[in-house]
Amino acid sequence: MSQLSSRQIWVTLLKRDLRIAARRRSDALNPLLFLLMVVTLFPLGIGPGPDILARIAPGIIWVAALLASLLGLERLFRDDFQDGTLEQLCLLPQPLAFTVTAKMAVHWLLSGLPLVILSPVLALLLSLPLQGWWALALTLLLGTPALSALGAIGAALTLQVQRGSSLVSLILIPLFIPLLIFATAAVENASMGLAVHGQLAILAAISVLTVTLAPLAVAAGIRMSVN
Amino acid sequence: MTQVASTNSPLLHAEQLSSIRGGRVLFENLNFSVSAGQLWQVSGPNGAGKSSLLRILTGLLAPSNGLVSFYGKPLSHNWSEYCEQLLFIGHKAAVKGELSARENFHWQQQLSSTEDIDAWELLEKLGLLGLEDELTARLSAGQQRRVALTRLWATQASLWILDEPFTALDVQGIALLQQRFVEHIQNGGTIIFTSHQSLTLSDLTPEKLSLEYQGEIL
Amino acid sequence: MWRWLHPYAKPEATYHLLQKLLPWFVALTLVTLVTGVIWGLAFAPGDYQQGDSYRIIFLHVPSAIFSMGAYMGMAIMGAIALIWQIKTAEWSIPAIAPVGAALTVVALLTGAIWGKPMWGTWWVWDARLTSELILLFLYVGVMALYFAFDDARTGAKAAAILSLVGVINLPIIHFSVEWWNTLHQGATITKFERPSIATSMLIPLLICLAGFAFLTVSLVMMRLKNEILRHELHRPWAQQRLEQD
Amino acid sequence: MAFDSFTDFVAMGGYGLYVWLSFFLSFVVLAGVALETLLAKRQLAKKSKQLQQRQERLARRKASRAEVGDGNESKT
Repeated sequence: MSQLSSRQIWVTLLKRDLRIAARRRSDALNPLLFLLMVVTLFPLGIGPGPDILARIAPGIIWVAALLASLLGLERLFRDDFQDGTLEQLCLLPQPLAFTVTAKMAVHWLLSGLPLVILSPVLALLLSLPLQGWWALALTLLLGTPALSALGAIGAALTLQVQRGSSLVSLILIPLFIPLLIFATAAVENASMGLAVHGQLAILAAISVLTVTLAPLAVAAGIRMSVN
Repeated sequence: MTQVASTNSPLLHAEQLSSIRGGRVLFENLNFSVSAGQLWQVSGPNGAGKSSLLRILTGLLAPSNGLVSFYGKPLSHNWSEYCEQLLFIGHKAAVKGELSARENFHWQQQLSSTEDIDAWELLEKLGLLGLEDELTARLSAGQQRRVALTRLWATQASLWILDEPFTALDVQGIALLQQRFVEHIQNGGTIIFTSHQSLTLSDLTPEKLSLEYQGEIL
Repeated sequence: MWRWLHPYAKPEATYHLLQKLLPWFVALTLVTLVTGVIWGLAFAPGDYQQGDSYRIIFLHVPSAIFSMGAYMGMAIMGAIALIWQIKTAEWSIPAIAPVGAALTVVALLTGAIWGKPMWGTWWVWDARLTSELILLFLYVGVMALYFAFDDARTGAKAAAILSLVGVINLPIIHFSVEWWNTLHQGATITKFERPSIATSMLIPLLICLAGFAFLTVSLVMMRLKNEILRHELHRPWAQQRLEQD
Repeated sequence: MAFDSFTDFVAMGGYGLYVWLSFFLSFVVLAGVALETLLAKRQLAKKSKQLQQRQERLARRKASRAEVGDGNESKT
């Protein structure tokens, strides 16, 4: 019998969580439907004028995406925490900061990636001009990994707290602000036909920084919660 | 069975171990050594700190005072080797309700790289045949426990730390588990388990560690 | 290893140190703050552009600076608590957070009140004010997290991790808000960024800065003393202490 | 002195409301924190007394049961 490589463990954890998620499709689907409905509310509340809608579309879509990403977060580690799987994750020979990235990746695949895929529909609903479409998709692609990473921190820290979902929002929303600012600015610029490389680069940098550092905080949070 | 080259230091050594939880002293100044090949039974009434002691030994819980060492070194110093040697089943059994018994076992095999073990044979042995595709959440408590205990057959770990492994099991289950204990000890493995009832294990006499309930409130 | 050797002596020693230092800091706070405020209100010359309304600067700038400073301090304590597991560092987080939050509130209030005569409205999405508002949210998050746990040690650990995450994000937030501000309303007069300040105004401002620094430290010390007592309440020395005072 | 009279000082060149309001509110907030800290200390003293009484009760019960070898720290 041989020892497993870290990569194999990572892939195994990813596959197992995807399998479990497949048994509970509504968990992944509900935030997306929520996003779609929130976005639908704005034309109804503001009026269907394409000028105003296109003007506020980046902000609406991103704010709605931030809120939607908060919805499923509480369950990210909670089930594993309650049935003891999280303890076993701590007791794997691989560092916890490494293994939790598998869970973060699952979260992104189930909440971040669908947002990117859904973005053309959202852009269409809010009459975002053509140039805005791809910029929106790109900002979502670059920004959502950071959302998953920050979200994992919030979820790990509030594991021991009963009914922690409102607390998670409280903790995370201030940390989401830079993403919101740069992403909406990029989409706005793109809609006006301006260059967006700068904003996208900053967005990518924030994502890279968050995704590399967040696992440390997540691991510390899980260790603390399992204690 | 992989074994760390034995040195003079015992497998596990607890030194001056104290645990204070929620302002209450569970135990204080606990000293003991566990050598490879031993079977240890930790007993004591409810609230005496059995589970806390086991979790401290696994390194999941930090002791309020004292030190646990593994072959003479503190746990955190060779954490990854320790984890390779360790199998822990807590009272939360880490069985996924959304997965079937077979799937649970399959992922366990994947994570412990013991794919050469025949799943069907083991499921039959544990009386789970016919239930293997049922979601574990729908099984009875005893059956779920059996699913959790499949891990004892799919592991390369030599040190087993088991929290109340016999609860919810029927007579047959207990016999199976005892038989597995004997096998593991005879192969040179080590087992530390808790049980609030005293248990007669055929062929084996466990070392006993009794925890008293201490009402001391800080 | 030493923390195993002196598990009991350490918080007590810290308490006695704080006890000894606190009167000095309170005295320094009173002297500098009273001097600075009276100087700023009565003796510093009026601003040729903003008239006497600028005198709010003597509260606004120091509170804004030390609201950030307190967050840094909290994060440093959080790092110490997580790395060396020093209890006193853990307890200093609930000691610092409310003080920092209060300073942030002061910065926001004075900024808003200052904004009324300058911009004709109580609230403007100015970069500094927005940053302070987000800082207040960060403080609220840390405090809410700390108080959400039944076990104070776990709460302190969670708050420590969050304050570290926050302190890494703080520069990013600050930078993004500044950038956002120039993007959306570059035309607004920036009242806070004065290219040069006359010496006659700078001296009282510096005294006020020192005053707020001493005030922050004094308040934190007072609260930390309480936190130490709270966690050592079952020990005889803490009980004696509380009976004497 | 930047002002000619006390009325001038209070008026703050027409900005009196804003200047004094901001100083007053800042004082209220900061003094509030200090006051809360002092009150918390009083509460702690109260709690400490309760705790001492409980410890004494416990010690008396233990003594009456004549238990030995307790090994805990001495009570005051």
